[in-house]
Amino acid sequence: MHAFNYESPSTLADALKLMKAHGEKARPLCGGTDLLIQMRAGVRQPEFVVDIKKIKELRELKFSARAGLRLGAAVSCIDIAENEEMRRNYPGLTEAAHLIGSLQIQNRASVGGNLCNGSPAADSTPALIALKARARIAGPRGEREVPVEEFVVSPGRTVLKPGELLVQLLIPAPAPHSSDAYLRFIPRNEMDIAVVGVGASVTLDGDKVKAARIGLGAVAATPLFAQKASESLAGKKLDDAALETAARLASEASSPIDDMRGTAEYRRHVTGVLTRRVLTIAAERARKR
Amino acid sequence: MEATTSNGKFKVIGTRPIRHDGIDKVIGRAKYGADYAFPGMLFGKVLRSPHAHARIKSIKTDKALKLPGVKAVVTAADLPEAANRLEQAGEMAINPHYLSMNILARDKVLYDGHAIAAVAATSPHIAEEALKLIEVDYEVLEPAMTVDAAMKPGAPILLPDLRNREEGDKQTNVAQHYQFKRGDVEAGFRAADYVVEREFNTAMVHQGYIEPHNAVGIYNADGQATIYCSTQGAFDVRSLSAQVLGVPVGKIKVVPAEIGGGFGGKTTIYLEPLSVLLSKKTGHPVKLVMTRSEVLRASGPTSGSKIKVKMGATRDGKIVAAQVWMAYEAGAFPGSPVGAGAMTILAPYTIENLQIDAYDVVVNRPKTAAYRAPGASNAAMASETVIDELAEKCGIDPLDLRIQNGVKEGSPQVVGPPFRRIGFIETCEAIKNSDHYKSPLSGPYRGRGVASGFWFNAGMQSSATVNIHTDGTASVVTGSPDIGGSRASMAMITAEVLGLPVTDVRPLVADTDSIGHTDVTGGSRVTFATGMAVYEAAQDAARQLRERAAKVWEVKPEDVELHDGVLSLKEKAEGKAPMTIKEMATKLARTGGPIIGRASVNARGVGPAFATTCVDVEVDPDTGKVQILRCTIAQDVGKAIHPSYVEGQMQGGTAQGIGWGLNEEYFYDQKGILRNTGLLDYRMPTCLDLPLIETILVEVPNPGHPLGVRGVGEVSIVPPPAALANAIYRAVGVRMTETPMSPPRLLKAILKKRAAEETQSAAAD
Amino acid sequence: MAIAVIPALLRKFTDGKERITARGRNVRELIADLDRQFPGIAQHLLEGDDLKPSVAVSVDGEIGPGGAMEPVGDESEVHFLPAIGGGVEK
Amino acid sequence: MSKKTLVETTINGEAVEFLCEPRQSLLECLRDVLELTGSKEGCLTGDCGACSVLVDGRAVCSCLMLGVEAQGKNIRTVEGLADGTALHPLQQKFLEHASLQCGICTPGILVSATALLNRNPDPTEQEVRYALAGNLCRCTGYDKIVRAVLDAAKAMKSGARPNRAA
Repeated sequence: MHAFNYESPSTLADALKLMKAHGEKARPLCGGTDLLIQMRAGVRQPEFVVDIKKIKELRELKFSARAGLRLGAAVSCIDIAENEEMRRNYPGLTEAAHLIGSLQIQNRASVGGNLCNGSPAADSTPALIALKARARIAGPRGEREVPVEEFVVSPGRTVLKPGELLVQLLIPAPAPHSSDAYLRFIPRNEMDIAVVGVGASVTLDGDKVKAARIGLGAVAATPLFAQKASESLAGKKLDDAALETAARLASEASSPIDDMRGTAEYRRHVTGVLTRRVLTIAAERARKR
Repeated sequence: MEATTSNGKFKVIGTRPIRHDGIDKVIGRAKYGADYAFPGMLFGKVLRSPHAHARIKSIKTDKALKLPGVKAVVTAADLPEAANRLEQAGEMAINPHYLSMNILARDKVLYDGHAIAAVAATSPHIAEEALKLIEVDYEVLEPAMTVDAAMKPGAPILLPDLRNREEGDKQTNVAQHYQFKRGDVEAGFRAADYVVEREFNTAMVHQGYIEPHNAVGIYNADGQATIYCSTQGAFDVRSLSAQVLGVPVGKIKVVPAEIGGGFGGKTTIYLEPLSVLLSKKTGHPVKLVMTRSEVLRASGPTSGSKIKVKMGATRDGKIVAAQVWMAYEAGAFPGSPVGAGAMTILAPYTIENLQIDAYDVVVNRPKTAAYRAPGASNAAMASETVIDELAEKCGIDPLDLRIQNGVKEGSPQVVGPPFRRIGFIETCEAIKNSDHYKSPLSGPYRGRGVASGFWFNAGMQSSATVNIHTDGTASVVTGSPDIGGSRASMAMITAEVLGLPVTDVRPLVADTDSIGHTDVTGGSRVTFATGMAVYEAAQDAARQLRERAAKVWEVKPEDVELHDGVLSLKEKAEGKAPMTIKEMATKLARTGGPIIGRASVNARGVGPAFATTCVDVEVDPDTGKVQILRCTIAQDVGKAIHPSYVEGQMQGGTAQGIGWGLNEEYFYDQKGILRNTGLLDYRMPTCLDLPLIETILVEVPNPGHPLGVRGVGEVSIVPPPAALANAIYRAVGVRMTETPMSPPRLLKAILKKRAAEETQSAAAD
Repeated sequence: MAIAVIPALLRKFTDGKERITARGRNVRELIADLDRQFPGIAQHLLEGDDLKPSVAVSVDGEIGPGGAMEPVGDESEVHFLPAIGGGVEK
Repeated sequence: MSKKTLVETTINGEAVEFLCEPRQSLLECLRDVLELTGSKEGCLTGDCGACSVLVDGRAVCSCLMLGVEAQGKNIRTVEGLADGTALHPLQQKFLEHASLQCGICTPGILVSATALLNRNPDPTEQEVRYALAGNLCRCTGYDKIVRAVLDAAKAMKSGARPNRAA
């Protein structure tokens, strides 16, 4: 691995100062489960590694029924997975966090890091998209918020500018009769990167869908909000025809590639399959709320 | 853990003692190759080719040498020309000329990851930085990545000196053609009521040992070198390194460290001569450890293959003819296991008319090495699925078809000579009578498949000594690196012969200066051949103990017997009470000195192994993903010395076979660059992917071994891919002819079948 | 007299015959006798005074670790086969 | 070369100080600096689990953590599971069940299994398999490993004790 300097600021202000001072040469470190691998491979070679795990705002996990969820960018996946409120209110995001790598990875990795890594196949990002999450970013020019579906701009690249840090993810409180779910397809039962990942949230109004959001992973250069597929469900009963339409539209929204994890054709097909399955699960959960 | 073990006359053999080296391994004290460190030790790294096929125009190392902390750089210019001839090394043959070219590329690089230069520096990070400063100028050439591409006319030629003697003296990528022929194949097919003909493609796969290759080389001023490394064969490391370095064998000592898995992959050398070269240049010990990416790119996986099988049977299920064409990827240098593949593919069956043509083909991939029953699993994927199809056509249970045509004592082998006592039919019957096979499998998209496998097993050379200590305990020393618990078996055999408690025998694996020549831990040969040497060495020690007791009692040695650790006179005599070995041990000094029992063998009497595996699967018809519901393997193990470790071999091989069948593959891009260079995308089964693996130990003693031992290490990997394919067929109705049967491949087959059915039913409407 | 079983690809030297009667107390002598009957075949089986590394021999069903020195009995059946690893001959 | 940093940490119950470069992983520090070679390097990408150690009670891949991040942490490695010569019940059961063949994955698997049993003293087979999914074993097919962990849990419930709080 190349040589670098390591800093571990304990306040957001100090972290931002460091990020500003070193600009493009700096890279935040959270769980390190992507960054260390990339540095070993020479894919990223920051001269300054800024460990953000000691910063209070980034470690915050706060839920309120009115304001929703404030999820610090450095909260580990396991802390999410083992949090009762998370499991109750955001089961889809929780299961996504609980799917990222092994327990050893979940003990270190964060949902914020998963997002900032910028991988199109990040498991938690489609789940965040489904929940209409917004990314709270702090930087030299103050704070800004970006919808999660706009956060990743191309594989490995995000909207973060030099000097900026992802501080928190802001997620609305679940509406009545709503819930979410996440499913991914991998060849093995654990450890793999998603070949396709689909997150969905569904809000019901009686036996009809009031609103739905579908996020897709690993089927395009960036995680996607499948808008047409999501909107197709509004006002409909979640029957076979509605599921079929949503699945077809989700497949159409994808623009996957052939690689060692699957062919484009396969990914398109499985996008439809998972969309159907994940909507069914989310709706079942919503019915119970 | 069902075992049909009848322990008979044995007291120790067949029991399950705790392995002697176990504690060190559960507390983290056991020393594997990478765990060695020496004062002043440097760290080495290897520069590797980024191209699949290229000519090396120049290599410049001066910038690298100038980096602070860098102590030496070596290239092929530092290696002598090695002899160009074939030598047996374990289960694979090795040509030192090519081996040397694989250690460091000479004028061409032949695969992505081919080693070009090595650096020694004061830290691994500096060595890594230095690699970036070595400038290599390449002329990139077109690669030949598959047997199809390498065999077609006008294919890029990898090795200019490789000639085809069958078709004039042309340059070729076909290094060898084997042929086996018996009877009249055409007449055989004419007599068949059913003929099945299929073409198979199997992907290159890796052994996947968790411990990467490693070596610490220490070169001394007197020209003596010592290598510490994790290897399956210290003596092979010594002789191969000596050839590559151009020094006499006696100049090298190899100390085998604990070894973190090998499965055949650690029977050759990669880093070992580099560690010595770098140590010689720097005067320091030098340690090299491969990264996982280096292991996958540049160690020795096993061949991908293309296999065509045609088999015919009469209505009543007699297989009357078989024709096989098979071509295996050798990697960059000749020597795939296609010969073994050819000799195993039809081995379980008596077929009067057969022809097998087999081709060893060089391609721009890493040189293959042995992998557990080399060549047999891909071969069985082809033949055992065709057998399944024949059984279906004949309307006969697939196990019954196997039993009907299966080889037994006296049946001719594919290669000619008849089998001795073997247990193939017994493994089929064991599965047939198993709880698993008798339990109905219900539910949609579920299926059960069976398949069988054969492996030769190996004999070869082993040495052993048994030392009787002054307190009556013993140690048993062999030269067989212990890769799966074999030390315990060596101690058990010694304990059985001497009548000692197994805890009173300490087993040890010695370095190349401390024990007689011993061939690799491979070919399932350790418990068989080294076990034979240990058995004889223990008998030798027992003989000497009887002689010493005879001296004490002033009788003839033949009047003394040794039973259960007690020496006694065959006919009781006054004042000559029986003595335990412990008591006798105190008198060794006065009766002639210490006792060392010794033996060495070039073992005869190898007993081949057969296994039959039954697997239940459930297929997700919308994604093509396969879940394994239940899996049972019955294997003829001869005599299980330590049944737990025999079961372990059966379970481990089964797991590897399942990985091979479902998800593992080398994935190269268009340019011949390996894309899945880590364990994230080289998908070996995790704990969540497998069920408990049920084992049935069938014990048909090998008449060629004093204890009835057959090799047990390899054959378990042979049946699973075919068994899975057969199970998938019963689950979703598609015959898979490619491995891995990964979700995209299986889904494609399912969708194709569905589309065909829809077309058919539309036509029927 | 022993029976030598000729591998398929070498049968072109034996007029297509698979089983040849030959004499010899060991494999080397047996090959010498084969070569007398079918000149040229020995060079495909022997290298110097031993078997080629790519060739193995089985006498009466047992792979002989003695190679060319493996004893052959009067009634023996001797098979020549590829050494397991296979590979290329130079 | 970047400057070395002093790291103060607790390893297997002992206060430990060591010097390392920021680019050295915790695994490298354990093995090369502290000579604790029980944790193994299998992949350096967090896929095999052979380097697993407990950090504040949680299993992590020490290859994916910097040595400098160990500052102020409580680390336990395979070398710290037994209490002197008294083996942890998991270690004992691994021996009894012949759960190791080559043994290279064993340290990491013991660490992951320890983390599991600390949180869930009565796991199902499926829970054991999930907890060990990040630890590849290529020798055993996992059968005897899973059985040993379940048996160790049983033994610990009926009195066998891990000798220290791991």
